[in-house]
Amino acid sequence: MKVETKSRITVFILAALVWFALTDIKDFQEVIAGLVLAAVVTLLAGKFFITTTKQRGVPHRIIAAVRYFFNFLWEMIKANVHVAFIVLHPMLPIKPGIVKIKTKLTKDSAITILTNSITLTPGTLTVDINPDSKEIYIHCIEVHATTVDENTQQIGQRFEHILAEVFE
Amino acid sequence: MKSHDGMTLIVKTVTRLSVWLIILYGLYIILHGHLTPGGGFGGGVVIALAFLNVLLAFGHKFTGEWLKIPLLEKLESGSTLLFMLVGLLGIFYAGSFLANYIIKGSLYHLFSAGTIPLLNIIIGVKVAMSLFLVVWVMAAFKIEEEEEQ
Amino acid sequence: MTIYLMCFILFLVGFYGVITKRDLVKIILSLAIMGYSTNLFLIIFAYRTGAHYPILEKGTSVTAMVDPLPQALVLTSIVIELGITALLVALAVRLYGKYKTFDITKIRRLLG
Amino acid sequence: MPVETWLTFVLGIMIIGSVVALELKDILSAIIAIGIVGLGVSVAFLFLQAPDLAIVQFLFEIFAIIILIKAFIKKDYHVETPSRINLYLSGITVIILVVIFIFSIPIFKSLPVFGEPLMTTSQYYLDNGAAETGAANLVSSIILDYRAYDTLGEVTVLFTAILGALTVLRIKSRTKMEKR
Repeated sequence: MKVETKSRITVFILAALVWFALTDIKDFQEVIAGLVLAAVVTLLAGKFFITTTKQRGVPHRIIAAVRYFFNFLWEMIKANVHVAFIVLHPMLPIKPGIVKIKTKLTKDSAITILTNSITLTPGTLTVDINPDSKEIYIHCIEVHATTVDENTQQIGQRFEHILAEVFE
Repeated sequence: MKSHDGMTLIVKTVTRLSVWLIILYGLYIILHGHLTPGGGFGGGVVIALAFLNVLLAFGHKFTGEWLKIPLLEKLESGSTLLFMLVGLLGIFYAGSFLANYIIKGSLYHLFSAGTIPLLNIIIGVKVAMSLFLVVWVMAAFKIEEEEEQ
Repeated sequence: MTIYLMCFILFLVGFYGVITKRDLVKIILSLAIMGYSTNLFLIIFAYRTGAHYPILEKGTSVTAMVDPLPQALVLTSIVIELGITALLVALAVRLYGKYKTFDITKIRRLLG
Repeated sequence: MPVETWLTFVLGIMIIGSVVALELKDILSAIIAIGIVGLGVSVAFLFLQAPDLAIVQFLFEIFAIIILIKAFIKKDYHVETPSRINLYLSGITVIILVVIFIFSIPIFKSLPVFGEPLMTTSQYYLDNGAAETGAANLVSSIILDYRAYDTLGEVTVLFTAILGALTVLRIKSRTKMEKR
């Protein structure tokens, strides 16, 4: 199956589901209108949704996504405690700076989720991204390492390996 | 990267994944204009904002290939004509201009209120197209200016 | 009564901007302010104390409703205002492209 | 709390926002301050039981801000300090406007009190609107059924305004034509 067809079918199903969630499903008029409008949306904006093919099957990816969610929550709690410790510390031991990390992810959505996760965890903030060389610039509240590889190990690797299973 | 080539990868990805949802919501507001708050004006702006989202995120060239601007211009002028046509049909069927000549249906259902949903759709198309075209032409004007300098 | 007067103050602020400002952008903004105050005044004028919004709902019967006629008029007025703002912005951008300034006194002088 | 208190509060914020928008030197701050006024109008519509208008005002305000920012933000915009004559003229204008305001108070006193409108025509629409047009939203039944002719005029005005904007932006200036 071509990627565009797959994308359009996915958008059609999702649009119909959203429409049924918005309206009363017992009314047959709403169902007809929902199907027609889902078709309109599919024709108009259906081809953007999926642009690349994934290697693994859908169930495996869903399980990986759930695992990623809990992993992300755990990292978030750790980072929150860390930043709270820094803020409450009387000496305020911060060492801010901008670091560069490299990522091995290739898909756009994976990079987007990675950068958003880095921004959401307290203490780190994505500043800019270079899509050609896969480099992400991050503002850190506490810089430990100076080389690119060490920073990648500390900041990026936490999320990267599960994201690779979800999206690659 | 030039300014009219769009924004970073993150903005592009989020736009790509969410534009269908915004358009669907705009259509929902237009179609339920006679039952809930909203209607052609509000829903039209939502659709125009969805197109504008793509224009800001992906840049001028990509949007031009996606949306077929001459078709939008024809829709923009055509919807005014269509509004008048619906009104003129009222003369033949009910005796006065813009009379409500379609069967009313029962209250609180989607297919009710005669010509009102029809006119709502026409107004929604009109508002969406005209507002998007203004921003489109403004962006084109800006690019021309930059190229001259 | 106080609300009517405050609405009128808002209108007068816009009026002040149209008269005294020499800047095209500020004049467009003042016109927008005048439009807002007029719309708001019409709706304030239509309000009935303790009334319901003019949309019927399934299963409820409401006797007192707000006046829907000014609401319909203001709905069209808002749209026209945006169209006029777009037209004025287009004119201002054009004038800037020709004279490289937003100052209307200078534009008048350049016209000769 | 009664509606009047909330409305007074919102209107106070809007007046402050409009004065700030007119007096600020920076263009981006001025446009954001005009956003305060427009969104304040939207909130006031919600308090006044007009959800239709609140939605439309909110969306159109956002669109207007986008247009203004997109058009004006990259121009090298600087405001010259006004000369002394201009300051005197603004002072005189303020005095005249205050005088107008004081003299207009009796007119506002003669209007119906807030909360008790006359509603001579619209009572008919409220009583018979749902039965005659079949629409639950009575505002929509007025703009598209009872007063659809007004809406046709409005669509024409919008069409003309947008056409004017498109024409003004697309026309090539004379100097550019000569260059080519």
